[in-house]
Amino acid sequence: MKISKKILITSALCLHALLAQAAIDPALLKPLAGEDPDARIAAVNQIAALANDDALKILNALNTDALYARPDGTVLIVDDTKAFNPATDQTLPTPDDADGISVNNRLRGVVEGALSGLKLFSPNRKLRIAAATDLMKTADPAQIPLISKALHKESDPEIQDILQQVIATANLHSPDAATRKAAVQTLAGSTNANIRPALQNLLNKNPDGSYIEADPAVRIEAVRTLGVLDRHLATVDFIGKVFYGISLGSVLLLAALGLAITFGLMGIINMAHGELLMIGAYTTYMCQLLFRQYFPAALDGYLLVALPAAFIVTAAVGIVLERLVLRWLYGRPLETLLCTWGISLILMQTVRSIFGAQNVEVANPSWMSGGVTVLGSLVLSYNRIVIIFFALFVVLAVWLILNKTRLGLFVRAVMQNRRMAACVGVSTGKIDMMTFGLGCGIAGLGGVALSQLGNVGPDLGQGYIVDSFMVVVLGGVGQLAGTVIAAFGLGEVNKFLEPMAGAVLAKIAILVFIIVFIQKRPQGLFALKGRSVE
Amino acid sequence: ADTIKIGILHSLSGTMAISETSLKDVALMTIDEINANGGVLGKKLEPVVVDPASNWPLFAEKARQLISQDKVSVVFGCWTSVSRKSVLPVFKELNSLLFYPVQYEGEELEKNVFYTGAAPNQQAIPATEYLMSKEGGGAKRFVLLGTDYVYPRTTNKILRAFLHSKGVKDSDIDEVYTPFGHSDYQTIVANIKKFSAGGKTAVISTINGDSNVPFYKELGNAGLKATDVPVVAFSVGEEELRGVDAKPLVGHLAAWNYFESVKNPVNTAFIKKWKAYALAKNLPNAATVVTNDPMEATYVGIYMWKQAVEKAKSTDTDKVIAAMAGQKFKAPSGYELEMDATNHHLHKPVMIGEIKADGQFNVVNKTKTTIRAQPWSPYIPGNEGKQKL
Amino acid sequence: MTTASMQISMAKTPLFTRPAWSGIIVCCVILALLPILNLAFPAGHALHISSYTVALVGKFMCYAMAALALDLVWGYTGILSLGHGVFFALGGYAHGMYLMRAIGRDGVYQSNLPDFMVFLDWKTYPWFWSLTDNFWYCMALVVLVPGVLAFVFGYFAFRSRIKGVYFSIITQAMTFAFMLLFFRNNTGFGGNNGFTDFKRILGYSITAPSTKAVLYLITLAFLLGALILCRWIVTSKLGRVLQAVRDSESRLMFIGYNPLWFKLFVWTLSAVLCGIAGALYVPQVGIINPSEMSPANSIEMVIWAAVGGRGSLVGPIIGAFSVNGLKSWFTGAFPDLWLYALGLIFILVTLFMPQGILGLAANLKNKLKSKPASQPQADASSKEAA
Amino acid sequence: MDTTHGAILYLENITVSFDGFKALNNLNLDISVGELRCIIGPNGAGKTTMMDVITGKTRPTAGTAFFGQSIDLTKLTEYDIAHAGIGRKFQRPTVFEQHTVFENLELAMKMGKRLTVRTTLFSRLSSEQIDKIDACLRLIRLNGNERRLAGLLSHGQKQWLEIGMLLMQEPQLLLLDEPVAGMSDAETARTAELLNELRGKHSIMVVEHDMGFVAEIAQQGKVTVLHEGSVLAAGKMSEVQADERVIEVYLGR
Amino acid sequence: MLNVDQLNQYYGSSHTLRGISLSLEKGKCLALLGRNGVGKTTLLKCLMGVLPSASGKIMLEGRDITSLKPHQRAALGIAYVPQGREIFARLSVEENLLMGMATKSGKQALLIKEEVYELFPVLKEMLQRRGGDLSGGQQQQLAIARALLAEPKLIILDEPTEGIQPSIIKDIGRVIRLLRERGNIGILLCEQYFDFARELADNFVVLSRGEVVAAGSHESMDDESVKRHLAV
Ligand SMILES: Nc1ncnc2c1ncn2[C@@H]1O[C@H](COP(=O)(O)OP(=O)(O)OP(=O)(O)O)[C@@H](O)[C@H]1O
Ligand SMILES: Nc1ncnc2c1ncn2[C@@H]1O[C@H](COP(=O)(O)OP(=O)(O)OP(=O)(O)O)[C@@H](O)[C@H]1O
Ligand SMILES: [Mg+2]
Ligand SMILES: [Mg+2]
Repeated sequence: MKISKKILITSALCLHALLAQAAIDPALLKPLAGEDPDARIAAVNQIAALANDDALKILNALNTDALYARPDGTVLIVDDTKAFNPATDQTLPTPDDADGISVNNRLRGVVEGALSGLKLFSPNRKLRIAAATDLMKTADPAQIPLISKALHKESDPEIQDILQQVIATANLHSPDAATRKAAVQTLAGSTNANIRPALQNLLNKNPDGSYIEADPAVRIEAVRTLGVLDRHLATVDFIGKVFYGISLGSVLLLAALGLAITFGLMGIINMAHGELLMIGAYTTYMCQLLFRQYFPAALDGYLLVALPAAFIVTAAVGIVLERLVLRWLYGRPLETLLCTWGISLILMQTVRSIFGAQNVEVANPSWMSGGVTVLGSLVLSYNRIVIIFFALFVVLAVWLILNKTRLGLFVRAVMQNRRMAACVGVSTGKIDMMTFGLGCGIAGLGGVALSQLGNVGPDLGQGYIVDSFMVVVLGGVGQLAGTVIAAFGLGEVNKFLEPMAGAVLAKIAILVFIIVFIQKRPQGLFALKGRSVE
Repeated sequence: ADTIKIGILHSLSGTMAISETSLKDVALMTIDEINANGGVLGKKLEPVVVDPASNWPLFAEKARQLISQDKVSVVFGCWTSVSRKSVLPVFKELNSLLFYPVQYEGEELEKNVFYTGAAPNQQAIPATEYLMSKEGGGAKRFVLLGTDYVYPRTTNKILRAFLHSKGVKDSDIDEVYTPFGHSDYQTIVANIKKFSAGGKTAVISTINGDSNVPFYKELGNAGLKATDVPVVAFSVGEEELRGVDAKPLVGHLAAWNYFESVKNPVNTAFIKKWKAYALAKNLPNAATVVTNDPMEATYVGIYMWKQAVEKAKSTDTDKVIAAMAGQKFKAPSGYELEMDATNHHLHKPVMIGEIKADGQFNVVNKTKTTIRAQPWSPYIPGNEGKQKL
Repeated sequence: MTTASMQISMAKTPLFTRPAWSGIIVCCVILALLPILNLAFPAGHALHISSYTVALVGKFMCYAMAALALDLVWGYTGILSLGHGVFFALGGYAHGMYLMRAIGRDGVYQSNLPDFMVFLDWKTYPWFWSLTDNFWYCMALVVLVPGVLAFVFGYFAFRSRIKGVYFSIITQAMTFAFMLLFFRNNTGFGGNNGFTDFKRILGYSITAPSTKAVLYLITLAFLLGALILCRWIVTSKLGRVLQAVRDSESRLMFIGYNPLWFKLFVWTLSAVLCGIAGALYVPQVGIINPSEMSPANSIEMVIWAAVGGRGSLVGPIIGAFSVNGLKSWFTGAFPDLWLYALGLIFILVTLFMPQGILGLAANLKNKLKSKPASQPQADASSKEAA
Repeated sequence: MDTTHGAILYLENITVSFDGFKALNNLNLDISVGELRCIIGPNGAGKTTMMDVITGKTRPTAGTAFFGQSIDLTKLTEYDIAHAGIGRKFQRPTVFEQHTVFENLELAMKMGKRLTVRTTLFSRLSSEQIDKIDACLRLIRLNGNERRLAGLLSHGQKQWLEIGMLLMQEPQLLLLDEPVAGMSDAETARTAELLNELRGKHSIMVVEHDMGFVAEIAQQGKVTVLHEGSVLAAGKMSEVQADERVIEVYLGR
Repeated sequence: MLNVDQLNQYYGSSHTLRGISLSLEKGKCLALLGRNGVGKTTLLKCLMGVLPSASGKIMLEGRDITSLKPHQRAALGIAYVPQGREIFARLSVEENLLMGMATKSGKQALLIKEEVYELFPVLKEMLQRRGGDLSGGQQQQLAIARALLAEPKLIILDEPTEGIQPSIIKDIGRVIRLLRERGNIGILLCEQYFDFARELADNFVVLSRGEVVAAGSHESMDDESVKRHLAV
């Protein structure tokens, strides 16, 4: 790590003097292809010190596995079929004997460090922020001159702030007590959890009983700053839990919503519900494959196509099942359990025969990868945020369909009294088909969401079926609002219990909670009261 | 009979199918290959495939069926420890042979079983040593993250003892467990992040099966990169990575005794055969099949058994067991593996790989020679001197 | 005469007719002969029954008993339990504790403690293992543990008037919670590996053919006993009260019955029977572990009962035998395709045999008896009644 | 049971409100031992709700309900109330549809003991009891149908069966909610006869809309008119029928 | 408009309707009489298509509807007030009424006619209450209102007065008379309340054990022979 920092300084200092194209000495490159780790690191540092375009290219290539070497030690930057030789500045077709240079974490760390040092002066604001944040991790007094320099040039207040904190963190180790004290004070405004250990360290004692921080004034300041920081962190922690709970809740909700229709409304104990989720997820996979194959440029948009596709595919599967099998079983709810269990076995095995027993790969589109850091240390990942909003959107749509349309009225009427609905002129067969199709289609949408969080395999549904039933029942069968509240409630309870009890006991506690809760409300959260229930 | 029957006892349905199906296919491929080269003792091998459906009592039933109804000479199968524990009494009672191809927690040694996967000292400990080394990032703090069942618990117990012996304090070790099928890692990842503020941290993951994908996805989205907090896993291999978008995982590690990316002629041939077989048999996703450690272990196991049968000139269980001792085989890992003369485990090399964006591994460290298995971990008290049958 | 003819066709048929009884007796005799044939004739003899078959049938009988227990609560009282696996497993664990103790020092660590405790560093048995080296104490546990759990759980649930799917789901939550609990190594029951590698029972080697035969015959006796017990209950007035609970619990209250105790009685009894089935299962199968408590296992039990025909006592037994028999056969014969076959059978059974296998048999018999009277309306009217 | 004050049922200031809607509003009513009381009143007046309160199905929001001097009905469960001696026929016939007619009657039959698991498990019908059921079957004219499932009966037959069950229960107080709805005139007359026979032996409360029937069974007894949850009028049938308010809200012109 | 010819129906092996024939003209009211359990409800269900008929023919305005499904018959203009009300218990009263117009389309299907509220004022007060919470008589009113809203050509009423207070029975009687007078609707009324039926019916049919044992016009309804069939 030491070397890398020195390089950082030198490289940064040289950066504004980016020299004109100068081919890199092959002797400098050769160790990169070698076996000796220390030599490679040294080479990276030397290359970084060049601080020119080629150096940047090479480091970037190294970081993205695009740097190749030939058996004779020639190093090439390979882009598909073309290879750029930094030693000669020539671009040639990739030779057959070129082999990728492997990078391990240590080397990658060095490369990234070098790159972020270079980036601190980049014109791109995002890159600068990232580089400054990166520096926070390694804040070291040796870096202070460099950072001060960057700070001097920096006009963006946000980045200035970060850099100031980096300096302050580094100054905690300053030999001058006043500087240390000032540093501690500066950090009082920080929201970064990472500085906590360093502050805490000031209060620790040496083995001989003396304080590590000799100056009591600094210690008092440290206690105060720690207090501020801890309060902030506690808030962040709380908000984090709330967010995680909502996020888990929205997953549960999406998993359960289709079931709330097929089971809650139609009374079909749909054990194949999980498999419908799975089909939705596999449809997403197929869409992604198609995009990869035919529209690689628009790959990020595959999800938008996957949503309608999954809805249509699962709804179609549902309609087929309903017409072929389930329509004979209305009024015999318990038989539907047996039947859909059989269907679930068949669907699973079908997927296994077509796609194999292994999971398939569904990648988050780039706009759903990563996350946004809020309040200093809380990362909210994009995919979770998207899914929360998606869940709310789907709920709203379902609610509108069921409560504000004539179709919804017919659906509810048929589910309550099939024979009478037919007598007033509702084609019950059609309504059954559409309702089941809708429920299944919504399960398919749930599957799309799940594919963004977990694995996509033939067993996907099995992991969600029990939870889905719990959510629907806890909310009160046939009560959409209940399902929503139950899902978010379970999510929150889970996420607040987990840090206390660990994931396993939290899960057990949740189950016990459900059992106890149902004692209090034997018809679920949103029980109907009165005569109409009988 | 003019054929020798071989039982294949891997789940083709249920939760374990995801891992075990390809082992069945590799076994069939190997048998085909042996048959094409004249079989064993002049007889063709005849595979008998059954599906124990990830159901442990069914494993015992199927084992009994294979041995007593189908009269197989040997069985290749099982993945989870509990499935092995479930069939053990049957193999003992009927005195038959099982080859078990998967890494496991050790603490077992049975006359009727040959273990061709890794014992903890052939996987977990070298991996931890690597993480602590300069090359591996010099980790000082460790999160031991696992699914709550026997293998992770035992492995972590061994690891904790090992870490203690290396001077790591309990306050620098965090042991976290999740239930089976856990899929929400938000809290855990947030906690890892918090924990890692206290010094260079590495995660040693014994998360089982399907839970890996959500864990890695969460990790990637939370912005924890391998250069910050490397994760080393003992049950993530090439096959598992087929189902993950590997780009966010680049740099995380796995420890095995074999990687597909190992370069040597035996491996090249092995991979080629496997790809050709997958295409010929029209396996699902045949175009993208990969090889992995348990597949290699299955392959090695079948060949070693063949050699032993030829040496013993019989398929009689006791004779084959005797002949197995010291069998050697040039394995796709590039090493000559040897069946230990006394403890029924293979001497294996240990390799550490970093995940690459294409789902393959970049082997960053491997032992010079093969290592003898210690099924009874010296880190568990009371195990001293318990290395033989 | 209209009314008279109605009376015959629509009256309830008695639970077991005379031929049914003779069928049951014949089945029992045949089942009892299996292990005897296994011991009496050497392998290869025409009359030899393989020990594999005997072991298989022994296992099925345990399943059948569980299905029977489930039928008592589901078929007759309308309480659908999706958590009977937990009672089965607890019975099994209770017996398993004894079997583990009976291993003595023959485990791999040659310790007094079971192997899993040794490598978890436990020095002594936790309190709930005390006295488990006594066979009879464990047998009492087999009955008491599932019984008490069911009683307590049922008492609160029935007192709160939890019904229908709400009840089903909390039983599912219960079994799921137990599964997670037993998965933990620290719970003290061997984690996910559970108990295995038993050596002896009451001093007899557990792998000896004669021990197995005896276990088998005991299982058969218990199954028959349970069947007779259940029949006695459902044909008594209590049985009719239970059915009334199923059909209209509230109406029953208005004529002075407190459904709580009736439900609690069958529920607990059913759990106990299930526990006994589990206890008989463990020594025959050689392993008990928490996967028995997985929700899917409990659902499978329900499926045996449904396939055989619920509310008929023998139906679930037939169902357990046929579903498991098919599963055993399919998994060996068509390892890649068996799920299709099994799934299809479940679908066909529901579509074409609403009353399960037993119902189909009864229907066929009726058809043969009264050919001219068979009308297309039969179907419609039955729907109407439902 | 303590009926020293002559009344078997007291309802005092009973109010039942459903989300603000008062189905019963300060209702006061009492019935003496052996009395046959007819209750009439418009649809939705709260007649059925009142029976729900008496039988424990609905808990009143306010007010007290006593059976005899000492039994507080608002504290008891449905089965305790039934056991204490109140039997009820519902407005919509409710019988055990999956049981035969005979079994329906058997289940309802008064056993003298509390109906527990043990007593039912070991109970065997004595020949007297069978005779009793037989007699009842003839009374409700379902003899010949005793082995049919109750669910297969027609609407009117179910009404009769439910009356039969009530009789088997031998309660001290019978609550009959529209016993002759769906019965033909001739059958209505028979039911009236039956009730007249029971008069005096049991206390009876009858709710009906069939004025002819009410007139026949009320004879000189008291008729109570409920309206909007409380008593609108009470008195002899002839008085009530002449009451302007009753004509206005109930009988019509 | 409605012609039933030799209709037979079985429950399992019991012959419930035995060769029933009857006919009803437009603008007329036909009363269906009979003791409990003779098959009146069964016949009406067959007409509505809820139960299949084994043999025989049902014609509506010259069209054979024997094999049509209930919702197709409803679309052809049959409305049904079943015995036991069959309210959609968890729909609000308003939604129940809207269901009555399920065969209509567009705006028409959303507008509940004031007429209905005039006839049954309680319904208006209780529009937002759940159907199942209503009292028995209120439910019966709701069921009748629901059928009227369909503006049918043929209305089938199964004991419509059951559980209804006398003043409203009178109102119902008035409505039926009104409908009859309009002349464009056929009314099939199954009724135990003899006086009520006699007042309204143009013709009558008496069933006994699934057979038509007497039939005739309004005048002959009081005949001894008819009364005998109705007596116990
Ligand atoms: N659960 C409930 N929620 C809301 N309103 C209710 C509920 N139960 C009853 N009601 C209302 O209370 C009033 C009284 O109903 P009740 O059934 O007691 O009337 P009733 O006198 O029996 O009438 P009917 O003669 O029509 O049977 C009715 O207006 C009914 O709509
Ligand atoms: N689902 C059914 N299955 C078998 N028999 C039935 C069924 N429903 C009714 N029955 C029988 O058919 C006969 C006719 O019944 P239906 O309901 O048509 O009588 P109803 O004339 O309407 O009598 P009520 O005046 O009592 O309503 C009755 O004897 C009845 O027991
Ligand atoms: Mg009423
Ligand atoms: Mg009728």
